[in-house]
Amino acid sequence: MSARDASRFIRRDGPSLGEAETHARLERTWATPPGLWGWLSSVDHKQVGRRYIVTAFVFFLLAGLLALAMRMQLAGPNQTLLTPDRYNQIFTMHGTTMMFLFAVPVMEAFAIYLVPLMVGTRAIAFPRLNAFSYWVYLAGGVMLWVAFILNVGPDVGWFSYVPLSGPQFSPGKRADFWAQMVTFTEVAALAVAVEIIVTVLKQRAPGMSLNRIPLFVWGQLVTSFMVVFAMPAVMVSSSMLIMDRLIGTHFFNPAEGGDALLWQHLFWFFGHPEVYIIFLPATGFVSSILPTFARRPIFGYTALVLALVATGFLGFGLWVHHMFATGLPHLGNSFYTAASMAIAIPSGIQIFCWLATLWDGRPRFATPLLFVIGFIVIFVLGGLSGIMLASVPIDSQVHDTYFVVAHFHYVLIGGAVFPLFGAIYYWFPKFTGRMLSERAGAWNFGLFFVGFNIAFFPMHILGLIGMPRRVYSYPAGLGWDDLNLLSTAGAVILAAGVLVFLGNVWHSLKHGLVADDNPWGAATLEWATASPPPSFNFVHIPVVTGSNPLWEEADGLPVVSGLRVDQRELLLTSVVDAAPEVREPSPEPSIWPLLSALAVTILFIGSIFTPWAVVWGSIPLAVGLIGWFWPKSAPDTPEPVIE
Amino acid sequence: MSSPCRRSASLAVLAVLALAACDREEREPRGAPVGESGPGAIAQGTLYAGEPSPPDPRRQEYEGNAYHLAQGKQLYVWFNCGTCHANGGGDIGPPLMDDSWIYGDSLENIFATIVQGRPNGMPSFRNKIPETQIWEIAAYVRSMSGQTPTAASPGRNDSLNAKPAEQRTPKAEPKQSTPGGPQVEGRQ
Amino acid sequence: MDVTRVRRTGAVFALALALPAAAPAHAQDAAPAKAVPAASASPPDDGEWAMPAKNYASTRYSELDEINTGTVRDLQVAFTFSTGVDRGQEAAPLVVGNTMYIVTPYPNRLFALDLTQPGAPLKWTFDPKPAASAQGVACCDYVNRGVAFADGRVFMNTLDGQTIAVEAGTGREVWRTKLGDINKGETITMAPLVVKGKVLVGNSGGEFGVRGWLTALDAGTGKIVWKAYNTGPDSDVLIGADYKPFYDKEKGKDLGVTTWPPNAWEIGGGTVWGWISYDPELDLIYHGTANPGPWNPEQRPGDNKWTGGIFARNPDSGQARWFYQVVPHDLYDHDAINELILLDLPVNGTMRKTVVRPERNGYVYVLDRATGEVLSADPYANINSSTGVDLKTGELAMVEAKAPKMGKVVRDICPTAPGSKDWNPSSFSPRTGLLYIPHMNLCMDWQSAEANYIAGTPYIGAEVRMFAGPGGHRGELSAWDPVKRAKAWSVKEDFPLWSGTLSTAGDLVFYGTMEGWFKALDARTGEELWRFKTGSGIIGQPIAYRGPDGREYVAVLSGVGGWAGAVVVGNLDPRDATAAKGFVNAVADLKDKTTKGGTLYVFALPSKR
Amino acid sequence: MTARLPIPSPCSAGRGRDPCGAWEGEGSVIPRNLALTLPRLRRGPLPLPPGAGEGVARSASSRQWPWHRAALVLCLFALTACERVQHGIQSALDPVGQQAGRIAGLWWLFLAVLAAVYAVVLVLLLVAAIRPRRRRRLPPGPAFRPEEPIERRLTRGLTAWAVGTAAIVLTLTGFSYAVDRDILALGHRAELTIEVTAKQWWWQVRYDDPVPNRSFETANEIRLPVGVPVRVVLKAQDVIHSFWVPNLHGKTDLIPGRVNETVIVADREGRYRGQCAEFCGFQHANMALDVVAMPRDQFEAWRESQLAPAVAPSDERSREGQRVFLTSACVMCHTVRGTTAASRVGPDLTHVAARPSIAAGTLPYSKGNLAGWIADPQRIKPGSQMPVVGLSADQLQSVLAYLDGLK
Repeated sequence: MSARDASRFIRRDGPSLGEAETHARLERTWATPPGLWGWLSSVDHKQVGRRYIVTAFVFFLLAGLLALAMRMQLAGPNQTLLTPDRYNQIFTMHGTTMMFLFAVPVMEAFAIYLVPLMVGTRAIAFPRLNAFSYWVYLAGGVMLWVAFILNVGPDVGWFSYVPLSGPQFSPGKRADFWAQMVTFTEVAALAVAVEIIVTVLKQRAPGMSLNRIPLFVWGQLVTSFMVVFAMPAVMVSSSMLIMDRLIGTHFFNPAEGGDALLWQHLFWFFGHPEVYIIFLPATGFVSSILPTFARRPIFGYTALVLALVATGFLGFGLWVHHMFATGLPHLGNSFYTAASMAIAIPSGIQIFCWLATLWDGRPRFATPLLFVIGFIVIFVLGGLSGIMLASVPIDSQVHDTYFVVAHFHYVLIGGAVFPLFGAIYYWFPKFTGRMLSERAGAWNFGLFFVGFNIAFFPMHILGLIGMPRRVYSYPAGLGWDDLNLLSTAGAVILAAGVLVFLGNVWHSLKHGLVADDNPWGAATLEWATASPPPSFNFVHIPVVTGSNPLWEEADGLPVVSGLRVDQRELLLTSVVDAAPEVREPSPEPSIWPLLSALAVTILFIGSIFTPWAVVWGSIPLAVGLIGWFWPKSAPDTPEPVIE
Repeated sequence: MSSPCRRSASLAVLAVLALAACDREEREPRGAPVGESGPGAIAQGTLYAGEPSPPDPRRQEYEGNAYHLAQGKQLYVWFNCGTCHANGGGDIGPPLMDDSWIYGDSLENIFATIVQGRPNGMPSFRNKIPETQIWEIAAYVRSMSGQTPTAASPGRNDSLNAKPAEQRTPKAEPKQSTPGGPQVEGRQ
Repeated sequence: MDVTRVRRTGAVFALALALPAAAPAHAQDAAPAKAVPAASASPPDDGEWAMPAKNYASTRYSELDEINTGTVRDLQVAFTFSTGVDRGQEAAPLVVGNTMYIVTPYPNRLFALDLTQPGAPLKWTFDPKPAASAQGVACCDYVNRGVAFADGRVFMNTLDGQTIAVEAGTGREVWRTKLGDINKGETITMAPLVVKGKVLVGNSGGEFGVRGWLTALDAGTGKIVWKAYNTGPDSDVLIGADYKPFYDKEKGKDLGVTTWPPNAWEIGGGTVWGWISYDPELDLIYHGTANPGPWNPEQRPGDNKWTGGIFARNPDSGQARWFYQVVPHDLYDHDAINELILLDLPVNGTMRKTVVRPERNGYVYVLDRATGEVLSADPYANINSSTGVDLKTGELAMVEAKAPKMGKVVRDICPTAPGSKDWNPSSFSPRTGLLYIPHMNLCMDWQSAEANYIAGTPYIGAEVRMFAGPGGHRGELSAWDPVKRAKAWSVKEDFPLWSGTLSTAGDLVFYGTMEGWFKALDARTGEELWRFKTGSGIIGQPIAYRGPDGREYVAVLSGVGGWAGAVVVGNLDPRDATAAKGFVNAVADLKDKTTKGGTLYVFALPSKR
Repeated sequence: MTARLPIPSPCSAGRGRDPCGAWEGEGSVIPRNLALTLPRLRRGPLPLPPGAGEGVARSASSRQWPWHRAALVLCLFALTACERVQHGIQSALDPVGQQAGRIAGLWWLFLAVLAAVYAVVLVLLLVAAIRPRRRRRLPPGPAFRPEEPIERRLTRGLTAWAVGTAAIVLTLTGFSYAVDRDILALGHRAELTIEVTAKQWWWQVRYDDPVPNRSFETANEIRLPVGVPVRVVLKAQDVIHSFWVPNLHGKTDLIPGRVNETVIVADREGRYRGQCAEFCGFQHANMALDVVAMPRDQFEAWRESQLAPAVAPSDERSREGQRVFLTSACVMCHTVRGTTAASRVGPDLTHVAARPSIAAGTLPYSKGNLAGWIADPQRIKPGSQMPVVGLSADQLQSVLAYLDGLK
């Protein structure tokens, strides 16, 4: 890459180094130490992001297996493959894992990996916090699944309504594990959200003003803000739940002045934005993939950004449409109907912009684009059934039936998993340096698309003809039998699609075509570095002059230089214009995030059994945090070495 | 991490956890009777000729099982145990959350008391409550004075909070008081 | 009766006699006339105490005045007697002739003490040997509220539902009649009343879903003469042509059926475990009916006739004359079984024959005892669950916010389930014209729950915890002027008052506290003049009598228990706020203040040697 | 289009001459091991009460909204499914009440509009994907810039699209409000009040009456006079449940500590099925109730019969059965009015034999099913609160005889 002189941005205060020397020195400074110790203490956002992605996919597969188990049970009426107890645990684990351990983390994982690359910085903000968040997330997920295997899996549904999940009706520790898992994952999610927000707002490459931020990054930014406002609600409610269960508080005890509906309000105040927390990053995938494969810049950048922001705000205004059946005042319900309907407008705008991009582009139908098209086909249907759900009268019929199951799978699988698969096909070369097989990709898409629709479309009808959700069994003769069998068949096809995907990944990791820096000819900054990217991301921080930098600066990106190479250093820029402001050191690898995460794990798991764990558990946690933040004396470098 | 010793150690820990969890979390609505239920099987006092027989290990299936304890708590209310013994503080019947036991504190003793009734007012529930449910009630009765594992003992109910829940009741070391007439501590 | 008793007639005594006779005559012109006991129901005092309420008017007033405001300071123990039973001693001792009769709680032993001998040695003991299992169906300690004496026989009830006649001279059993079935939860704890050769007995067990009744047994043979149920069809309730209630809401066919959900009256309570009075002039007995079952009111929509009210019946046939339902559709276990004091008093300038009743719900009711009309109802205690009684309709206005709810704790309801005042009877002194009401100052939290009827087990459906009312004192003795309809004075007590009161012509009021103090107050001012600490808490009924030596004695049983003292007698665990249906929470410290006991204390002035 | 008639189980057809007569008779012994008896148990379609079949069987098309036909075309996915959709005793698309009718109408409207929108999107997508392009062969790269006129056209398109979306959404919202208000207004005319209390896992139903002894309780069945709006007061005793009879109305939750209300009206006779629609634990799946709409006079007759206490047993076997019932575990949980059994843990059994189903809609009522249920409830409804009582075969026969007489 030919570097333009960008010294007008940065004051040079050390000797200039050659390209190779810079590279080597940066590598030495930023590389994660080798060995197990290094692996455990890594703070590289790409490593952490990769771990997040892999872990989330493991959970995805596990939860998918549970889904298959449920479909097998429901394939026919009066089946006894699963006992009600086991079935209740399974559907709870399925929902909980998909929502808390797969969907949100995987979206954040992509943000962790990609956002620093897309905004052109060397590391994510607060990298130790980032490592910590992963360990906490991992601990929470492992805890939940170990509990499940030990027959302590939660059995009260992923939204754990009280009083069913309360102390009286959920004896034992099952619901406690659920509640603490929520706390674990929300701690992780909040940490990531803070990192993303700071990375996006302060670490963008010079010149990447707000109107040049890639839409994926916009999506993640809005998402992160939503996380910051939504997640505390569920953390509070799950903590209230565990207090009710463990120390006998009365938050949800209607007899003593608590309220069972309080739980629902708190939960859905989180739960509905949660859907957008999953969906908005996915729109970011779509907005990244589409221009690349339509081979034209995205249409309606501003409209899309505004739609994202509008969705982010509106997303907080419609939680009550999950509670239309609870007997709340009609006037209030009407407001939430309006809000729920209104959110169709920004979504519609987004759809139009994507269609328009495709319309005016010169599409190349590679697998990522196939998934995006699948996304539009499915998500729009899910969105439209969502409009039905926004209507109080219609919702009163289809709420908590298989219609809703169909709806949210259309929205979540269609709206998030399809783009996610597209994103994997799209960024796999960047992550691994190898391409996924396009042929297998097509099969993957085909099976997935067909299987999905066969599995979930009949559920719309099932719901309308009276099948409630979360039933472990149903009687024959109500007209549900054939559709359920069809649905199960679809699920098997869907699973086959996932198997193809796994095979594709497995094979391509070793034998896939080797990818160059920018195999798709994309326009954003992550393609401006090697595949996979070096530990320091960029040899020189790029300078951005437009929304599609790699297209607009086809001859090579302008860069700035002047950051230290002997220590980890980042360039901070201003919030709006991304004008360089200051050089900021970035932390070294450290084992303390892991230790602190362990301490948190002990505290959280201990508090399932005794409230005293909060007291005694805070001691190791304090030790961990002290170690983490222990100030290091400035290293003896008489003269900083600058690129 | 690959040292076999460590692996087997962690496996052992896991196995112990698993056992404890399985015992605690199993939801077996049928239940299975613990030992013999006839009066002959149960000693009321603590004095034995020869060696006393050890307690039935299957007790744990009830006392350590959260579901059975919770069922016991529900049945305790449904079958009007609570109208005589209140929420453990006692009323017409003696308190159940304290440390004194007139007719024995073992699960089998309590079972026998429920089945047989006692002369000073405790009604007999023979044939009225299925055996497994009596075991559940008996186990719950023991949880009221903290005799069962805390992790399995019930939490508070969604009702008037009369006292700290069983899981927070400190264990009262059982003391045997003499069974007998109304004059003795006035217990039934 | 021993005629030798009537021989000493002092000047004061004569005055007391003159008063009731004089008062009605001047009713029209003397506006602020005093209340006087119904003359026919309160014959001149003979120095004996032949029924727990002293007389048919239930005044519990002794005309003896040897112990008076001047001399009471010297009062001292004359003798004691241990009953050997350490449960709650609620009974009133009886003194007839030279013998004192005392009955214990279960096992209901009856002792006759010879008062002629120094130290009153045991004359005989009668042990009825009631079924031990009956203890399990006695809601609130296995008490007994006393025996009745008539025609040389002592009539007693046993906990397991028997009425027994015992030869007074020998302690020999004459007859026994089994009236209640403990397997349905029926017990008998009340003191029988003998009227016109009939022993009136009612059952207990309103907390067990029994069907309440009052029955009349032939005093000679023990045969049932009539039996009136308090729920069910009119034929069972003995409602016939004579029935003429004052209020329209008490009129209608088979209200004992139609004001209940189907078949609920069969287990609807309405027992008669409290006091009965008798007016020989009108020839009517008056008795209350206890709470409907279960406590949870939502399980029994409707007025739940004939529970929670007052019946006037003909003693010969049992036929009802009138009924007034004090608490229709009772919300709070407010049994209407308290004492019924027959007084003649001026109401709006006219003398009326009334029955006065300090009710559980906190009002002193004054009813016309001929018609059942409510003449007044005024609060004597702290009340927030109702706002008053409409004298036109007789309706009690309830406060909706304090109505119990299923699955919801309704907080701070005053008065509590045992009421502002429970069974423990007041006394009336014609000298002061005041009613001495021992009562409580408690409030409660209540949560209704579904009650399951299982025969032989309690049928309640409520979780209750009680606590001290405003002011923090839990007991109070109020002197109530039924004419002025106001409190004359009152004395606060730390613990709830669960003993009866006795007033005497010495202008004294005697009562006991749950810590064990036996106290004498100045009847006019409430000033405490004397106190004595007995061995256990006092929940009994003090009496006064003239001994064979001619001196005045005051006797009371000491032995804590009853609902209020259950925490001590049952050794209940106060950590559970609902123990003893919530009473334990209000008296959690009682265990630190007293222990069980069962001793008769008899006091007298020092003999002038 | 022929409607599928539910097939009654062999054990339930004609209770008089019980085809499962093996339960009766001298020599028959009910095996403690239920291998023999359980195959007799049929779940699923419940037998219709006399005279109620017609309504269910009749095609619903006469009541459908006009756009229904158009919407049918959209059911490309499975025509058979679409057919079935219109007939069902638990179907939101086969409304028999005004509330459900309004909602179904609204749903068809939404379906029509939204299906059209979906079609437009799909067409646009298709065209966008495959339309011929002038510069198809141009390479991607830095020179590529969107052309201004196209960009302007698209922007205009976007504006139109947004306005269109808003208009559609606004219209639909308006219709939704209108229907909501409409349904609310229907509720003001209720003539009869029923109180439904949900418990794990059955429905306690109380018919209120100003005269207390004309109120009564039943379980897992609601009977209504046709055409009479009925106010249903909804309470829950343990956890949250949801009351849902799709043919009559949408669902309303039953929440501990709260009292909800809904109003239902059945416009034609028939038996409909309702089911708990909020997850409530082990047996959420088997918590159903029967709603039977009957002519007013039949309803009144039924009501009178329900008010009566239980029939006294007439023969020796039944008397023995009553004795067993009152002396065994049955009495701890159930009420049979007129006897000493008055516990409220389980359903009131005073008129159990007159109900269409047992175990909260799990099994159709028949003596055989009842036998299986009493013998081993945990096999039929694992985790339910009904324990295995362990009656001897003889006792079971007697209890069956007794209960079967409780019409």
